[in-house]
Amino acid sequence: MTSPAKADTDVVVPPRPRPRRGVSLLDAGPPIALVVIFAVFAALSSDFRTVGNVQNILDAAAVLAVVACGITFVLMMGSIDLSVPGVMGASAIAVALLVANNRNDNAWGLLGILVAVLLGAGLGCVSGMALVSLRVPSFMTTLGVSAVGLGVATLMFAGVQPNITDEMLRGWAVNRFLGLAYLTWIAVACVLVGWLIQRYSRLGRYAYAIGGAEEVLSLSGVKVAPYKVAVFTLAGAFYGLAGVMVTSQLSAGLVQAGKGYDFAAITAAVVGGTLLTGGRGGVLHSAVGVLLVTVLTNGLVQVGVSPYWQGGVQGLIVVAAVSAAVLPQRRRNQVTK
Amino acid sequence: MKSISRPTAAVIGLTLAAAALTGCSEEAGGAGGGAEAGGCAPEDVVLVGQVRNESNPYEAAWLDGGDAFAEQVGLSQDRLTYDGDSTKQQEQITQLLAGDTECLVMNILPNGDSDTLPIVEGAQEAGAYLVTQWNKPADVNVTDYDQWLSHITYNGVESGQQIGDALAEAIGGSGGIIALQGILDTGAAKDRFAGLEASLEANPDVELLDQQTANFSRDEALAVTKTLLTKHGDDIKGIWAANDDMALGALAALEQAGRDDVAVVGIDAVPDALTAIGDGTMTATVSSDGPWQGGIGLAIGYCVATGELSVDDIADEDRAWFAEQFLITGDNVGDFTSPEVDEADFECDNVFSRSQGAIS
Amino acid sequence: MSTPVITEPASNPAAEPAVVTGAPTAAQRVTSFMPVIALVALLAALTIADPDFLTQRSLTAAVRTSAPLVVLAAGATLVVLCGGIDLSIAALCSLSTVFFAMWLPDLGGLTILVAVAAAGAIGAVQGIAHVVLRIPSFVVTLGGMSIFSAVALVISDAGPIRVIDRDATGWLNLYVAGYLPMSFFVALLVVAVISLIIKLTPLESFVRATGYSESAARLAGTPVDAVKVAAFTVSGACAGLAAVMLASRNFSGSPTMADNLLLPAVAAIVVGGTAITGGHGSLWRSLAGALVVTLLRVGLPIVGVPSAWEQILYGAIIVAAVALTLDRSKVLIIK
Amino acid sequence: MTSVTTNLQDGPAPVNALEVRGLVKHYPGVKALDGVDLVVRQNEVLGLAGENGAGKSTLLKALVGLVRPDAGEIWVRGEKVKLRSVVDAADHGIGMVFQEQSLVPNLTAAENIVLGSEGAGVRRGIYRWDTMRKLAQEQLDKIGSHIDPLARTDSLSFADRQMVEIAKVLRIEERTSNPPVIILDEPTSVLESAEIETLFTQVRRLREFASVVFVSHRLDEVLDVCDRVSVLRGGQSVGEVPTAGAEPADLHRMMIGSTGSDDHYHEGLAEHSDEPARPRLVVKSMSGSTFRDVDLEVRAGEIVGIVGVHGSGREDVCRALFGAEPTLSGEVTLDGEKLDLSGTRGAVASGVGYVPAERKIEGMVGPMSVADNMMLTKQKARCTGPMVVPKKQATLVDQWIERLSIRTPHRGTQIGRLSGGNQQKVVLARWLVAGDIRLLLLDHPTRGLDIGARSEVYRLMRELANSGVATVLLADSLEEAIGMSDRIIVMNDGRATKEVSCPSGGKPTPLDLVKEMV
Repeated sequence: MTSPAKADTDVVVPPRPRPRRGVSLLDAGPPIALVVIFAVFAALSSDFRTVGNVQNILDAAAVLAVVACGITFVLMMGSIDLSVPGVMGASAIAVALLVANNRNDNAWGLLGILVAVLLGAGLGCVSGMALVSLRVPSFMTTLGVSAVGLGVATLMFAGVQPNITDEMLRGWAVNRFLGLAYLTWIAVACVLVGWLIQRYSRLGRYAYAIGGAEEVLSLSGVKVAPYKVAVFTLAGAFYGLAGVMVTSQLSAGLVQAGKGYDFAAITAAVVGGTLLTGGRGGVLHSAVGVLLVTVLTNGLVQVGVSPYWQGGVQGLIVVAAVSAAVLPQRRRNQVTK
Repeated sequence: MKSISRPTAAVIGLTLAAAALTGCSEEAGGAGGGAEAGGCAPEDVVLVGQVRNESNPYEAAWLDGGDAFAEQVGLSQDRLTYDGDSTKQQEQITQLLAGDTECLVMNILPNGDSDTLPIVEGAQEAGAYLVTQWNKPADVNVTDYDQWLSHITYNGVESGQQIGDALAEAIGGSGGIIALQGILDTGAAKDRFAGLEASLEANPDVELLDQQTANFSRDEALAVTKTLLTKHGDDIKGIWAANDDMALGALAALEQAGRDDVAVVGIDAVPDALTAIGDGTMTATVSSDGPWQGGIGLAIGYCVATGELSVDDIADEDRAWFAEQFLITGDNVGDFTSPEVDEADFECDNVFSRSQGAIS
Repeated sequence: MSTPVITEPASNPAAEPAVVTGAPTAAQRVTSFMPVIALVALLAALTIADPDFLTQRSLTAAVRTSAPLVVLAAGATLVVLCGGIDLSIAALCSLSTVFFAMWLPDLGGLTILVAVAAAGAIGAVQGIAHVVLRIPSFVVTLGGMSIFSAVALVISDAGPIRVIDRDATGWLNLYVAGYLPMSFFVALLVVAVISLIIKLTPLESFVRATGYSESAARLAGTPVDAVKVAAFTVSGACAGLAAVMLASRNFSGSPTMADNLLLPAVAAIVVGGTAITGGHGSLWRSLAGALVVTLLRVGLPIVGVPSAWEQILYGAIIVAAVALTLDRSKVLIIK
Repeated sequence: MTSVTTNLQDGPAPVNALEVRGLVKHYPGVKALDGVDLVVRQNEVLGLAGENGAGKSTLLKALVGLVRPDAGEIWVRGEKVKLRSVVDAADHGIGMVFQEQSLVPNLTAAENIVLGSEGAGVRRGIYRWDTMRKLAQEQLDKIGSHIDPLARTDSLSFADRQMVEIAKVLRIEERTSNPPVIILDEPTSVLESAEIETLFTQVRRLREFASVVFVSHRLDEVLDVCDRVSVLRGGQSVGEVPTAGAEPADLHRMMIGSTGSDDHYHEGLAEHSDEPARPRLVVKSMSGSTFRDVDLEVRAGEIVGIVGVHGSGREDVCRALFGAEPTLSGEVTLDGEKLDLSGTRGAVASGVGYVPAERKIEGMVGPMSVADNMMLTKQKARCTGPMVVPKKQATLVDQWIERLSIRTPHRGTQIGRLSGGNQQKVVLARWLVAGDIRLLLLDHPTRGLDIGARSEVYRLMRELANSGVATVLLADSLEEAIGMSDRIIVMNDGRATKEVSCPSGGKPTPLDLVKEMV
């Protein structure tokens, strides 16, 4: 946790140094909130505080964690990515058709998974290319790519549900290591890889810098465009993997595999302390956010909150969590968008 | 920005002037008040099938059934989908009805109960032949309209109860079960759950431990089931799901939790569920026969449009009716694994053959 | 938009004898008409694909269909112009359909006003939360979205509520001058009235200043917070009005009725050429954008594009439309 | 690194480090450069002077490849070059410290220093933090700075960030074996005097192994630190002066083409009635997060300067008086009435005006027109009822454009297209249009303005004071504070520690003030 990226003061960097207020709180806020919420649920529900349920929470967080890893890089740049449903849908169907399945004779195994992830990366690349070459805001390019991805998925789906028979891929969701499903370990690995990329690769650091001050990079002779494309491609690869994971969980390829994951992942990232304006936060922040959201979802069911209210309570808590994190560093004349 | 005020003024001025000059009228110019019933030549009939999306097997099979019927009468079917988006469904219908509606036959799956009425009113006004399925508010009567030929649905209470009973039997008549509800805002979800409640009354030793919605979605069912499995653990002997997609999601959750002692039931008879029943991992489902649904609506419309049937001749109990459904268990699953469309079902004098009686 | 540490590198090089004129250049004029050009091009393409598409009835149906989307997008455009975003409009609109349907039996014709006012008040609450708590609008309205959905589900008992008394909204289904659907006429009126009010009062400079540079606006003493709250209020009220239109069209209110209109509404704003970063844009642009989006939503399937290809085309066309309509001279950094 | 020793030139005939011949650059409607010549010798500090619009920034941009000239040649060490990008320029050993700092705030100092030329710091896309820290440390050592390379840039002081900038620019040595040419564009405009001294020490060190082009509006600085000064006017070179023995007035004359006024601060305009006017602004023990127990009194018609080093809290006091920074305790009255400082609206309504230091971010709305910017605050002046009356607004704006001689083609022109001085005048005019201004808070009102524009701003301040407006001035330099103020408050560590009377004819020296400040 000693990344130099960890100590920030302000949303908009003021031209003069300002007193550094609420520094630690903003970074410590989400983990504290996680602990508090966990404690509250544990106190309220005996079902919640079982080892089995903690395993369940971690397993349930796996797919969202992988999506959040990808989206974090995009958000760090100050862009936004709504292409998750399309990319995940396309890769979920693709992998289901490439490994051993009931629709065709393919049995590509790992190679099939790789191709599906590459398909995700390719779609991400398209978002990035449209952003830098057509100069269309990422909000729209990714929205468009999402529609394209869903279209491609529906084309591949062709009316018959592809069910996977590939034992390895099915095993990922079933087999356990140290009490957690393989998929959960894959998610942990993704977070780790994401963190390494963010901390030790030029791509990650530049993504961070683009969110901080894009113009400066150009003035320093860095060509920003390729890095933007690369970040979207990387994010697409993560979504692709997430699509594969959903297919593994359901043993079937679904066009709707990624439904709802876009806003869920953005919520998780924001709750974890990544700013939508870019230049702040990171993969670890988002991982905490993912756990927060998952604990909430799980806890509300365990405590027995009516299904009608669950969404609303979740929304309230998200707003409360963010305002609690923002409150200490409030400043007059601060720009909030 | 400078140019805003001018168009603003212009538009307001023009529209006010137009309104003042001509007043308001009921009808857009040149609407087609409906063709003489039965006056269409067979080749002029336009067949339209509309379902939520083509990315789920049940609805894809529905549209394929529609294609099969269209082929049978030498036509083709326009396949429309609206992504489960009520607004988009309305928009498409409105647009469709603004075209040539004289011999238009529509077989529609309304997204929810509330979507049925505007579709019906639109068809009535435009003179298109309409058959709806599944969703209809209880207090809307088909007989009040003459372009709305028929509404077909399945007795959700019955199917919910059937699988509830099957589930109770499978767990030996006593034990805890959990229920996965569908989209709360649909009649189907409510009826099916009412069926489960009826079944629970009949099986007093079966206890409903928990009920959550998973919105008819396989993915959500997986997550919800996992959570409920940890919450109730071994108390869970059975899972009742309001459709097969959720049942399959629950099965995946059970597999991941290493539980093979839990009975699962669903509704819809999608191919995966049939396979699961064949394998013995799932207990029961109820078939509504998607391909038949896709064909029958078009068939009724086609028969009326071409004059082989007249609306007036359709008995009131055939205007809104429950179609036959089949409980599928391990015993009879072999009969349903490859659904085929039977052309005879779509003959004009045969279209109501599967009726189980009027919707009460 | 993040605050540029450096003002745009090569922009005002020869600022001094400022011989640059204030009038927009020819290119800028073309860009400001781009949304309309995109609309016409799309219409032409659809007509080529299916010549039957271009009929008076079909166009009338299309504009009628677009009315709720126009109103939703118009309201949200204000928030976007102020530099924020309102993700709650669709959920709030669904909630309002429920309000409308529930209150109609008791309030009769007044219900329209009450529903619009209630939605406006809810919008105002969001605006106040955003301004007072300094939470990004994205987060406030994301939270609002789920809260409103939950409230709608609970009060409606998760089911549609029928609108029995159709007289209250019957007028929305009339036609002005025989061809122009009343609901679209109302939508036009909303756009025109809001545009006019903004144009004729200092609000225009307040809104733009807030969107382009909130800190400068604040330090110039403009009522930034009030303007933002007002924008959210109008956005909420527009969601309420759109709800009335939807409820009158569907003869019912339902807790999920408008939920799917969020992304189309935002797409309409952006396709119209309004900068998502704030400051630059107008309600008229959103009107054109909403028509483009509506044509895509209903036109593609009607002219016979298969569902999978429809989505692919939709994705490609909205990106292309934005590429056409965005005036990049007003937006320094594309994120 | 051999950088420090490269000044040992072994070539026989010294070649010019950089030479510009007949550079021409047109922009639509204006000739920014009209045949500029410039020579930078090895190991010298060349000053570049000229008013805003003389073509300085265009010339500098051409030298680092951000602008492509229409005609003319650039020669680097006797070799004709074409510079297409910053990277191109860096390859030829030319680097620039930009006027507004070009550092990425959320990266470490080390990353900023090596940004764009990471060299061994990044292998195959993977960061090697140790190497990177070492590389950065080397750069910082060159200029004798003790900044922690792994500190986040936005946690550094302004002066430290300037050091990071210079360390960063010196990385171009890695790209070329020749001694580099370093361009410093207005490096002092945002520094306090102590920081400026440190900077000058660095510039003199740079001369040991590099050539430096130094651009500043402050002619005394230019004469202080440079060996020669080249003067631009109207896109042309008008001459070169060795700094030895030159006076600011000489340079000034060359820059504007005539003798500059001796009365730079228009002290002659200052009116002083013998009877002290009643106090207009009274601040009693006001405290905020960065200042404590500040007492302040400003009379109508008085200009009170507040001076202090960075971190003295004077900016926050100024903002607090406008309601833009929270006050924790204390009482503020304006003409005897309590001032509502819960937000900026109260201050505005009471006739308080504020001109922020960061003009481009906080002062003006760049994409909006001159008229809109000018009328952003006082609505009554342009409205009848709630409606804006275009004619009323146009008349009023045109009137103020003329009164303040704002040079703009039209009131509808985007303010971002005007020069800094004219922008500042529009920002000032915003508070004047309604004629109800009572207290004006000026935070570095002349930052980044050239002499001509400064002089006009000073004259305006005098006129406003004479009309009875009370003014609080945070000056750009001590000289300015002394020249303009009637009284000066010295702030130290969040407290007002000293009041210095500053009447015309009895002005203290900067040295007197500096003693109080530290």
